[in-house]
Amino acid sequence: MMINILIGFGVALFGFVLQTSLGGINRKIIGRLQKRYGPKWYQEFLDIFKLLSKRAISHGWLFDFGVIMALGGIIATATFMPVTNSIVAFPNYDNFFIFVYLIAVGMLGMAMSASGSGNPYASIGVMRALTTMLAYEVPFMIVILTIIKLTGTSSITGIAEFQQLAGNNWFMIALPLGFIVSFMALMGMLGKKPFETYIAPAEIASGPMVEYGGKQLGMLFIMHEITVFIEVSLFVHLFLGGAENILIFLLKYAAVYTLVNLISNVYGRFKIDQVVKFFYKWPLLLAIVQAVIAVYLGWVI
Amino acid sequence: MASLELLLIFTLISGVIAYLVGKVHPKTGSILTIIVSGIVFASLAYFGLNEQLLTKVSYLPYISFIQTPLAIFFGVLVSFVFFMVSFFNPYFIDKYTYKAVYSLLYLLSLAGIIGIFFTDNFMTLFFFFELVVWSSLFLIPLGRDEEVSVWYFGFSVFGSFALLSAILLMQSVTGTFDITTGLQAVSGFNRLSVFILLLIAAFAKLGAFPLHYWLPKVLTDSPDPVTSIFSGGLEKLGAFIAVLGLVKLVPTGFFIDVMDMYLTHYILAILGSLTIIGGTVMAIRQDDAKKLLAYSSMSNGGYIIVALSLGSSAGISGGLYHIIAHAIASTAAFLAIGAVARQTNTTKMSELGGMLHKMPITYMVYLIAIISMAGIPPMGGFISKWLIFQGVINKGLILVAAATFFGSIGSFLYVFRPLAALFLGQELPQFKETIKEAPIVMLIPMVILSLLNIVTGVYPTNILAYINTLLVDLNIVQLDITRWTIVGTNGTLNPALIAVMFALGVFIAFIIFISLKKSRKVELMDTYTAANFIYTEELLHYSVDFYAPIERLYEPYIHFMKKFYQALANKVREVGALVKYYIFTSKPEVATFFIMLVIAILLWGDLV
Amino acid sequence: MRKLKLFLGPQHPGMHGNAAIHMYVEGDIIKKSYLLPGMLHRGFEKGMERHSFVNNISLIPRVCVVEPDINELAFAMAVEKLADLKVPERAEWIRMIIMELARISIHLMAYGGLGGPTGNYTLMYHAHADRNTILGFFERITGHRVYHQYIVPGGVRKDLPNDGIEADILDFLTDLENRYDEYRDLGIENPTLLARIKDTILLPEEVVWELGVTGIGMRSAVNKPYDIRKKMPYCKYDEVEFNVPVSNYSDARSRVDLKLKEVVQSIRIIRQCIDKMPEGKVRVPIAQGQSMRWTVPKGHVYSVVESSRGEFGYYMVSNGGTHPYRVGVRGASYPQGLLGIEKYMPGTRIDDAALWVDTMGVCSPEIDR
Amino acid sequence: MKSTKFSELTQEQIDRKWWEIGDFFRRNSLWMLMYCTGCCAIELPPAMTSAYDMERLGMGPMATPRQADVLLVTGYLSLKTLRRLIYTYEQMSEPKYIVGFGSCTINGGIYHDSHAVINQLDRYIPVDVYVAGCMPNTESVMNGFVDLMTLIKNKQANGWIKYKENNDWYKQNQKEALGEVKIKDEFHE
Amino acid sequence: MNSMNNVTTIKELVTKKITVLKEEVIDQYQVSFEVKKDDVHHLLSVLKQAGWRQLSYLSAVDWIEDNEFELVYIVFNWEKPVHIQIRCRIDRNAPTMDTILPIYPGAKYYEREAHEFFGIAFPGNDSHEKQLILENWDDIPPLRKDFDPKAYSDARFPKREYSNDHVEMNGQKESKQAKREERRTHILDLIKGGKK
Repeated sequence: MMINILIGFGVALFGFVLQTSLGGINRKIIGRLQKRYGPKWYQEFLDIFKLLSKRAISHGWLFDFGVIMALGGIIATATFMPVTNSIVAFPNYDNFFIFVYLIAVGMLGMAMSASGSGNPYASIGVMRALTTMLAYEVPFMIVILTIIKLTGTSSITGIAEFQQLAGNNWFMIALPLGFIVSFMALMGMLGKKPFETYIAPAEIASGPMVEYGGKQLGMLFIMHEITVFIEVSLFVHLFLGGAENILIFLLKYAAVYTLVNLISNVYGRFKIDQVVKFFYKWPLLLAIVQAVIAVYLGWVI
Repeated sequence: MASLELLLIFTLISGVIAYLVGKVHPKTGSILTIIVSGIVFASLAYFGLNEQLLTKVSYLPYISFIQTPLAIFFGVLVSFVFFMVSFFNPYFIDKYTYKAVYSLLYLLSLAGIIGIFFTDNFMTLFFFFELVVWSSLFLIPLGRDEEVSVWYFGFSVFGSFALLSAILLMQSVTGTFDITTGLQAVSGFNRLSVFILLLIAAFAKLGAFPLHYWLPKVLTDSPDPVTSIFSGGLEKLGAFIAVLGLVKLVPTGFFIDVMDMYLTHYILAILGSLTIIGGTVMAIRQDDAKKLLAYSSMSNGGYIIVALSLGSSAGISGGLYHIIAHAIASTAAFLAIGAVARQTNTTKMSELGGMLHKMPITYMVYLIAIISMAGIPPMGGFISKWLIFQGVINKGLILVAAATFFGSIGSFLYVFRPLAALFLGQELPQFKETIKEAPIVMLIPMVILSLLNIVTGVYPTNILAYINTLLVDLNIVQLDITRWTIVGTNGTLNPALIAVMFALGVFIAFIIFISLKKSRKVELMDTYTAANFIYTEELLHYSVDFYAPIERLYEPYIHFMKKFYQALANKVREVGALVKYYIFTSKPEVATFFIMLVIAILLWGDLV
Repeated sequence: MRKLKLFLGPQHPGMHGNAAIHMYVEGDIIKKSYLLPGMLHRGFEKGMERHSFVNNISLIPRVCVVEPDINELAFAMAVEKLADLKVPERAEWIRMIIMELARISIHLMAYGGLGGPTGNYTLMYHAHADRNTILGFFERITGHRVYHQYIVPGGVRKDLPNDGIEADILDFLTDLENRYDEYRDLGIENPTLLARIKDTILLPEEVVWELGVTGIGMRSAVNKPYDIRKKMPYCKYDEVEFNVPVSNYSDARSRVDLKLKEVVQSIRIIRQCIDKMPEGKVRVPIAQGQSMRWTVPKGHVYSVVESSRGEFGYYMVSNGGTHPYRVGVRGASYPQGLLGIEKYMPGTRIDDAALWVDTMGVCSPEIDR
Repeated sequence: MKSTKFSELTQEQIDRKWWEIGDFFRRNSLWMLMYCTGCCAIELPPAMTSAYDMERLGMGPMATPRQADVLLVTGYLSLKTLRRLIYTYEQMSEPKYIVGFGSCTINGGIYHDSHAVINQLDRYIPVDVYVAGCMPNTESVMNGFVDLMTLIKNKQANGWIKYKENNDWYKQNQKEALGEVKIKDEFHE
Repeated sequence: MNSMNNVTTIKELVTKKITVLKEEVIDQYQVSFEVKKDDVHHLLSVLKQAGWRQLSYLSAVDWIEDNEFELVYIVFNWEKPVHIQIRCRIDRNAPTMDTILPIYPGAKYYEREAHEFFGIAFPGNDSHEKQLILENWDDIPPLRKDFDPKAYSDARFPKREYSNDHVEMNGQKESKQAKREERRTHILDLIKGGKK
């Protein structure tokens, strides 16, 4: 058990390092897209450690407690994440619902701490984040329902292995509509444009982050990197057939994340009610159609 | 007190004593309610869980008891809620006009509850059902508004009549009032009728769509402890009847192969889904914290209906577990709001703010309660929601699943709102000086409930094991559990492991936090305002129309149910005005009495 | 009902320029708002009274930071009218080139600035890259990137450099024209941006007249070519061919659209200017060697030019001395910036507040002065 | 024998080592506060965007003072701005640096005789680097940032320490120019 | 010439209804009328009805030697593009002028600014006395001619002190400070009208 826990924290650390370096590389790629040179690839590390080295301010015990809870919750979630078929801390316990709901603890911690700062922009940002969550989660969960119903398991490695056993017939191909929906949902989850409403610097001055600086912000950055790791690798395992070894995982992970970034960078951001409208229009419909086709009619390519 | 009969008589008599004492000294009377409900809970829990309750009846006529796991399950749970809430009674008794009556009614309801759950006869059940309706009916107007009790009365009578018709129909077909044999014997089209009638009664009591209209009104306007009772306790009567109708009654109707369930059950699941969506959507737009939680109770009632109508072991055990988890969490949440209301005399979120700084323990209680209500690990709500999702996904119910997912995320939205608007944010000047933490006696139940929230989330297998014995009683396949894990149809859950990992994660985060440079403490008003100066806390507290953008999307569509019921009420009022002119006075209590008298006379023939 | 007070600026990423908008908000709808100007107040009008006519040349570009050349031209035209100076023809054409280059640059900046409130930063980077090229041309012509001090009473400071600048400018303009569609795709044709800017922040025709909004705001609402360059042509605008783009429905999108269309017209004008520009002197000398003691006859005059935001005017009074007696600046965004925000911003959502300021063209330095 | 290596270092020395490591990160990741106080802000977009791309140096704009490291005072400061600037500066988390742009921050520049513009910024808040010019070229702006990085490396960018140590002096100067720094009137309730 | 016609029509229109103290045609796009204080509102409403719907500018000039303020209203018509300056003199000691808000709602902030910078009161405009651009101002309104911003600035905002260096000119030392003083007095001369 001790070994498993250590592996779990190893995964969390690995996720942090991977996502932070990839984030830096992506900033460079985006820089090129915007006719710039771009920062160093390890810039994200510098930023985070810089923040940790600063002397921050605090608005009371809840302000700090929320941040600790946020980071703790996310680290705990990451420990359940499988990297490949064999590198998984708690085999059989990597239940899909754990990721959806345990991530929420971290989010709740952050939301609580942000609102606890007493800044209205933070509260508005939290409101928008929750509303966005309400928007993308329902279509996404319906697609997941389809997958779980098809595979008969909600274990992430189980689903990945199912795809590999089916001759690498990924759900990306088997459930094309569901894949499109989930990709949009992934963009919503990662808070990428056009669903970036809750950061929106020009409207609410970076939303929940408005009062953070120094170590709290640094910890939230770490939390954010790990969250992105969880969400993107969830996507890799669910739709891209998981990974037999770590190289394939890295490749798929980088591809998905870079694609999300490239797409998001030529878009502006929606208003918050447009996000809700957007997700409850076509993606929800597509997800239901996909579910009906796959579950009731059994038409899976 | 191992004998149910003695327990019942004891509760009734002490109710009268509490009334008499309360006439002299109201506070003592209310303290008596704590003691009595404590004794009732202790007896039921101790003897019930060891299956040592005595069901022999020697003093009361026409009444017989039976000891089933289902009865013990509900009895222990509801009496526990009564016990917890009774701690609040001494602090709120001063706010009522009829102080002594309150204690009497409180204990009468408790007695009724015991009767309902432990009887084996449908007529007795109906009698106690009416006892609870009456006593709770008079509890409501102790708060503010008499109109809501009329609404409650209307829906309750509707439910009661449905229940009565179901009973009489069943009796006419099978010739017995016995619950178990009666429900199994009824067949054919009558079975469907009984099913529908029972479910109407259950829906009316549970406040499920489309019979939900009274619930938010009652829960908002009744006194704070009564609200907790309703949400955690009395509403569960509906769940009990739903179990009778959905699980005990043999299902009937068209069987849908692809979903592996009966059409009737599927329709119920859809109605439950509508309840979930309606409750969620309405809860999001409330300004009153109590009303918000009231709609959340409605939404959770929908979960219970969905879960019970699934019929699979995961579904039913999830539903039963949800009854526990929701009872604990919502009682805790209501008590926390009640504690705030006692200090500030309001539950409007737009008038409050920053209570965290003066009431940290109440805040933690509320936080834990809402984590459970939102179904986030490591709290009890997660286990039940996980089980329900297992059931729903296994059956492949897409629309129902969409509704449950929506409700699950939506609950995150609405429970966060009181947290942000009421406890967090700027500390308003009018509360800076006067507000203190709630008294220790009020904190006791809240803390106990919070601990239970955590226990149900970390170590649920004990309770699930009990639910398994219950499932045996109901002829359903048991849930596969081990000491630490729950094995669902498509996955394994280890709640303790999640909790441990969460604790470790928080520990690591804490180590990171304290090893870094210490932060500088600043005032709450020293905050980013785009470099402008501001001195009024109120202007910096975001609490009005919290979810304005999403509210705007559905605002035009929400009033159709309200319009329907208002139109109905107007029609009834027109007829009623005619009757009232001759017979009744303006008091709803009197009207109730008359109607009950009529019902009693009608029933007399059937009873003998 | 309790309200929430939110602020847009001065220190806010959504606010360009140093001014604060105080907003009282219910839910997310602004119920009451006003601009708190004055953070860029330098006492310009007082300062100009304290400098001689020639000294003022270095002061005036700084009135409006983003678009300094209109100040120079308006000031120079006012002085020329008072002193009855005749500007050499080549200087007029050079002035037009400068003005139109400046117009392209500010429109590009505003168009890229649309990327700020809506979050499309790629658009912003691309637009600024092109603006930077124009600033490079300015540096080659005038020696300064931003504050050129190039258009002086009596002409322009010096002739265009003899290093093929005209060809370079033409090359750049062709390049810009080729990328025009790309710009539109990235910006106002982008579906996500369209969702933000279409049918929001309306400016009906009555409001235009009530406030006195000019420029693109007016033209987008009244559907008539109300442009100073057409109506009362200065420089040689009556000798070049160009259209004034108009529309009859003024939402955020149509205003931005007009900006892009004006860029095309400006490109047209510059081409004609370079084509038609004669050789010759570029400046009439004023009070040779004694420019510090140069006096201007008594009088009062109001000179206007068409800026990117509308009618930009200088009211100048001279009492016959070396210093202007009184200089008043009519900022083009004065009406919509102050009264517009107070009266017509309420009802907007907080999401759109920054867009409101952006697309209405509120420029705080010319309000404060 | 084993522990000598550590026992030689006092707590103070260890702190200083940590501080040096922190300085490495701080100078490579300067987040600036976008507060366009005056006209020099117009040369910031070129510095930030494609032509010069500040992000190469690890610099980037930030939304709020809490998150930022460098306060850019871009140009002249009217009294109204100075109040807000001081308020903003005090909200930033330490260590914090100030770069003053243009001649106006140095000696009032072209507005030295204006009734609304202060003349000398470092009487009110400490300035680490000045970038002279009216307006300074983009190259000199970039150069100013590189200078700031060098100063941080050499531990000379300690304006914020000065501000803490000589707080009374600064406060007095602020009071002389502004009256009360924080104002409360009908616009600021 | 078409645009010159505009000017003549305006002149006819105005002189028919109002007694004009002084009229001036600056060029084909601009006319100036000086009228009495009481006639301003009448003239403005006439012009507005005639199509001059846009108030371009409103401000004041301080003629301190005459002890008078001159208010300037500039209105504009896009169809007949002529700027019309309407000027009137008011007493400097107790300057008031009724607001033109009912005619031109856009004048609200111009009047507020004129009050702030000149001290002219505009009864009828509710907010004219609120501060707009200045904050905590404690001196006479700054755009009046008798206000010296330099003195104000010197008293409030200390200059940076440079070392009192010297320049070598033709072998003799000359103080920069003295030169600066000399230059300043020279400039002050120029402000007062200059050497003609």
